Amino acid sequence: MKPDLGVEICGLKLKNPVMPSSGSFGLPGYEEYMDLNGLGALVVKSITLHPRAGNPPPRIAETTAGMLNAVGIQNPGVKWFIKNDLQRLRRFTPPLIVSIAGTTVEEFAQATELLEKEEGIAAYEINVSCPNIEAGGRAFGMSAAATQAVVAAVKERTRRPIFTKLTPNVTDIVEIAQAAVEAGSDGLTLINTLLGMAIDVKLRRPVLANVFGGLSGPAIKPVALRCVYQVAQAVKVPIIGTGGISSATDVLEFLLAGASAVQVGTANIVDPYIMPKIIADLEKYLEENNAASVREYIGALKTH
Amino acid sequence: MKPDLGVEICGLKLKNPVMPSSGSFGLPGYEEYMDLNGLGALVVKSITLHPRAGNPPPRIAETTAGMLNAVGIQNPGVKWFIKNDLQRLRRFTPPLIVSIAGTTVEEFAQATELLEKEEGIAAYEINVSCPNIEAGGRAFGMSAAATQAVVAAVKERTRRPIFTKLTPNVTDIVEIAQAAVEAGSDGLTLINTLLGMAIDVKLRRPVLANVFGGLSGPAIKPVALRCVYQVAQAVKVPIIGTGGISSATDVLEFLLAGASAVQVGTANIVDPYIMPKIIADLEKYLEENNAASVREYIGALKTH
Amino acid sequence: MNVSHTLTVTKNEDQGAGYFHLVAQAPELARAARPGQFIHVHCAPSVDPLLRRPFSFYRLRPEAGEVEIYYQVVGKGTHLLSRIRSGTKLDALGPLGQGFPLDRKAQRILILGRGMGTAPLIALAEAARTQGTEVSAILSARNSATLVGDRLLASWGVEVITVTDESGTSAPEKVEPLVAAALDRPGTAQAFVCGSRRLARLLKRLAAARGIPAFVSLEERMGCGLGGCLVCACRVRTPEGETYKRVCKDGPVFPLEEVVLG
Amino acid sequence: MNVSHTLTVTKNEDQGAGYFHLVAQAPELARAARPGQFIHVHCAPSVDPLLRRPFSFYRLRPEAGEVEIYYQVVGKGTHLLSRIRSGTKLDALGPLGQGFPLDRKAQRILILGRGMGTAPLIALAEAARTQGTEVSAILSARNSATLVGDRLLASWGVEVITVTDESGTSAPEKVEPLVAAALDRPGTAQAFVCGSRRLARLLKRLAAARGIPAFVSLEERMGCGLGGCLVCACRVRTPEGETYKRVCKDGPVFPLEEVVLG
Ligand SMILES: Cc1cc2nc3c(=O)[nH]c(=O)nc-3n(C[C@H](O)[C@H](O)[C@H](O)COP(=O)(O)OP(=O)(O)OC[C@H]3O[C@@H](n4cnc5c(N)ncnc54)[C@H](O)[C@@H]3O)c2cc1C
Ligand SMILES: Cc1cc2nc3c(=O)[nH]c(=O)nc-3n(C[C@H](O)[C@H](O)[C@H](O)COP(=O)(O)OP(=O)(O)OC[C@H]3O[C@@H](n4cnc5c(N)ncnc54)[C@H](O)[C@@H]3O)c2cc1C
Ligand SMILES: Cc1cc2nc3c(=O)[nH]c(=O)nc-3n(C[C@H](O)[C@H](O)[C@H](O)COP(=O)(O)O)c2cc1C
Ligand SMILES: Cc1cc2nc3c(=O)[nH]c(=O)nc-3n(C[C@H](O)[C@H](O)[C@H](O)COP(=O)(O)O)c2cc1C
Ligand code: FES
Ligand code: FES
Repeated sequence: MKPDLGVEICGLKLKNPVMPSSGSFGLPGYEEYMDLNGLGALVVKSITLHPRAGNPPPRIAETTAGMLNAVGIQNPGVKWFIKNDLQRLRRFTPPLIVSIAGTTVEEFAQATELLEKEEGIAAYEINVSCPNIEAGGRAFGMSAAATQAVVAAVKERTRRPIFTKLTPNVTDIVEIAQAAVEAGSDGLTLINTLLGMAIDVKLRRPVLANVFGGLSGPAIKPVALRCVYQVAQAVKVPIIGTGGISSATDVLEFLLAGASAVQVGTANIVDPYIMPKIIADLEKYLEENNAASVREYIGALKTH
Repeated sequence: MKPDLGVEICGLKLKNPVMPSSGSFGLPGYEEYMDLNGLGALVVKSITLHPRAGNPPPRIAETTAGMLNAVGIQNPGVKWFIKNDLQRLRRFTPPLIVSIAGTTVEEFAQATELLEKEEGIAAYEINVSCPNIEAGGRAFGMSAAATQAVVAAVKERTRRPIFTKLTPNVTDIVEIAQAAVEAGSDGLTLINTLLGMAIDVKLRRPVLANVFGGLSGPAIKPVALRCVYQVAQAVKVPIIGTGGISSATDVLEFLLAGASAVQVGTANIVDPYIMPKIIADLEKYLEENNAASVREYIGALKTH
Repeated sequence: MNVSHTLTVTKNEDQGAGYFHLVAQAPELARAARPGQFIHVHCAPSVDPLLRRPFSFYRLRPEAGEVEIYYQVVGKGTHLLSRIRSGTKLDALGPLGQGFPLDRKAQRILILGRGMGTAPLIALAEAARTQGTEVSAILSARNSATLVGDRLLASWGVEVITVTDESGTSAPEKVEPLVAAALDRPGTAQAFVCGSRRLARLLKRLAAARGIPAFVSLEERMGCGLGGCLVCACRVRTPEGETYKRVCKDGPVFPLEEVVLG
Repeated sequence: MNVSHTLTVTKNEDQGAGYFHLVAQAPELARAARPGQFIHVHCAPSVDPLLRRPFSFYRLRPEAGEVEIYYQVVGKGTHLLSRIRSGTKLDALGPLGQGFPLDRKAQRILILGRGMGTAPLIALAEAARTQGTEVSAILSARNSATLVGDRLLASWGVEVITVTDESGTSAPEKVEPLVAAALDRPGTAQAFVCGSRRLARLLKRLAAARGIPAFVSLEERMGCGLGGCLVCACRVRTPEGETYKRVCKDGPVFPLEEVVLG
């Protein structure tokens, strides 16, 4: 018998636990290259209330087994998104998760209000890694209070499940996770990128026009796994794990650590066809290891 | 003319900016394999007041372009160190930097007192990444106040320069750096390892007996560079950069970001002969690029 | 459309001056591709380098089932690529991006390339010649060893003017009259530039003055190559003001008038 | 002493069951090395895998300038190693660690190996035979295909007893009388074990009861291999209590009585 790859998170039924991470996979767009209906869920690039042009190029720097990006949440704004992208994305069968970002609590709130009126959205992901311009530019996700404020503002305005996506650039990710859950976050996504930098020695300049960028890819997997495990020990809500995942065993590592589903980011950028491969490999692995369901792995890490 | 590789940090004259990082290079020990006098400085594995057995094995996990270690500061204690290791290490010409760790402020203080009586130590490095057992086990370096307390306690007991070695596992490394400098740290070393984890899917277990470990190696270089740059913008004291360095261009990247010298860690574990190679390559690079002195690179990053 | 292809390298030859010419079997790709489009190549099956590298088509030979690229060794990726032997399989995505909008009825076009930037213009010139369009070429380079495709163009009956830094002929003020003369040639319907912001600015001005549609192929650091990650931004002027477009998906070829050349 | 060597692989042969036999030219290393010591190999010139992999000497042939290892493909490093062709250069550190303290005057020794753990015992047996010492060997494995070195030993006149899981002969209670008998054989001066904690515990008990010095070669995940990073800890009993020693530098060979077998 084929193993069961299905998982359920906050009422979302996913036919497998693998979905793209926000910003790493063109949605809409990639339906041109492949069948999107095989994915566990669809997650769009973070949307803000107002359109954002993003940062000047270069926006990407390759690092050893990783990359830095400084896209700056370029996006057409929530109204354009609803009118154009959402129409196109509704056609697909996997649950649609809309990532919301903002630079003030009010922006998050208004974006949520607009999205809430629309059909075809299964859940929100709250990207708190944006600079909080009302509090000196530090990301919301770097403060428990700011995270709580954003989550509460979104929660008030929606009946859909919300996943707060945490940044690892903090002293205590458990504290932030607990704050998000207290404020009503139904689930958590972790992790967003690590703050990093690359330098071109010949030019004596940062590679990125923005100087700093977010580190992602295989390099950060150990940090992501640690964050997922720490948070899973401390909260009861479902976790979507992300950070450096590029294979079926990577997926199982995150499930063992306590994630109920995973997102693939940088690996999509390297190979847009990696998710279908991972899903197929996952099925094969479970079959070979006589696991009836992928759910057997969730939180099943033995530490004694 | 040969380029000048010499740098001076807090009065320590280094004939080149390259030294091993604490714990990654056998001192004493490696004199059996090579000439240690070609290095910029010698840094010993962190020493604690009392001997420490360290963690049970496995203590190492390989990760993509990096490794996790959970040695647990195994060391013979400061008295044994003074009686045995220090005798052997004094014979070498590069300045000797003794790394001190502890789990209470008092332990740091007492270890310093004992070391202070001994000849042949050029400076101390204060490793604040150990769990602070008086404050719930969180590392000293994760709190500005705890860092300040440790630094002040050491500073009171020594006339030698001290370098506080910061952990990157914090929300704001600049805040911790400033606290250390205010408390009298003459210089800073950054970064120590990132907290991470690895999982063995077959065994459904963490690879490390300690579950968590410190991530090091090329994978973390972008984070290290970012930390060095951020801190260099904010403090005036010299910085020793470390994290993923394995080539001469890596060294120059850290100098451009604001470091005055660098430490090589994981790269020594991969190749014990890498530091002499890096030093030779550094000289060659400077020569080819018509730089009279390596000091031209320190803090010379152009960001406009 | 599945844009993932396995290329079988049939030739990967050192051309001197750090330039290489790679030919590969990839019948479907060769059929689907158009001049100005590119492939996104995984230079080694490894995490270091992690990302793919973009290369324009230098020649397309659907009848032979082959595609060709011409590349310069500049860093880790191209270094690894240069060491690949015949018979090796290469993982590439393609054809990607928008190619050159060659006018079927153009009597003549002008191509203006510098250094390695000439590579995609060769594929364009070949397509133009095949449809009977005349081609004027002005090729610039540091020195004669780093000129790309000049002999190939000549063999197709293209009038090639070469200018080099070495010979002091490549300064903008010296190239300007050459470009102007080429544009002024009767029948010149389109102009294309690649490989130099300076030349692009020059062509933009001269072509605009004459009302000749002109296009540039841009380069920017890429991630996905498919329009999904938004890292390959280039600044463009739209009716609503300046914004960013994606070099990989909206380009790499853009109307020159649209592009903000920094 | 410079412990960095460039090995030139002269043979790297699949032995079935995922086992490989690698022979390499490395004259200095072959001269300096002793049975029980190991080399620390960079399986690929890359950051993935980043770390070296330790392998015991399987045979040392200083006269031929060659060293040999026998290894099993278990993960990324050994997989890459298995794909290396003759003529390839390998970067290795060695000889590292403390070898087997073979008594020059021993009349007979016992070697007790399981699976791949037999590899270093082969080098030991060869040295023993060369100095005229008799060798009794008890080799254990999952099945006969995964026995290591049994024929080689036999060719040196070693009495080899093989036990396998497959044939139901390898259970501790079945092996115990064999080990006891071998130890009781007149002249048996030392015993050595590798490849199984269970067998090590068994030998520890039986050898201690007879006052025969016994040694084990341990395995632990390694970093530097030179004693510098302290990651390869193994638990030992010292006069001052239990503590950790370094498998790479203080071992891999330890007196059995000293080791805490978990
Ligand atoms: C659409 C397009 C078409 C191209 N066509 C060709 C061609 O036909 N022939 C040719 O020789 N080169 C071409 N290039 C440039 C080529 O992609 C780079 O030279 C190559 O990526 C360098 O990789 P590297 O690893 O050797 O260099 P590194 O400097 O080590 O690369 C580091 C990173 O920077 C990126 N990068 C470096 N230089 C460039 C560049 N000029 N453009 C974009 N990314 C860069 C790399 O892709 C990589 O991500 C093209 C670029 C683009 C965008
Ligand atoms: C002193 C010593 C001598 C050895 N001699 C031999 C030999 O002669 N023949 C042989 O086949 N094997 C030997 N081994 C085991 C061999 O080192 C491992 O099988 C090998 O490192 C596995 O690498 P991998 O990349 O294939 O596996 P992976 O599982 O991918 O390796 C992941 C990490 O775990 C480490 N690791 C995995 N298994 C072991 C192990 N058993 N011991 C130590 N580290 C391990 C690897 O070195 C690496 O750091 C020896 C080990 C030691 C410590
Ligand atoms: C190019 C790029 C753009 C990204 N954009 C977003 C974004 O808009 N919103 C967000 O929450 N995360 C964004 N991320 C972060 C990823 O979703 C993901 O959390 C992170 O890259 C770690 O996963 P990975 O290592 O698999 O890439 C982006 C990452 C990359 C590489
Ligand atoms: C095996 C190992 C042991 C270490 N032990 C110490 C230590 O005792 N004290 C300390 O301050 N840092 C210790 N570190 C951290 C390193 O000194 C260094 O800060 C870190 O590894 C980052 O540098 P790298 O990427 O070059 O390894 C250790 C690192 C490793 C890999
Ligand atoms: S490279 Fe990803 S959008 Fe262009
Ligand atoms: S592996 Fe480094 S001390 Fe043994």
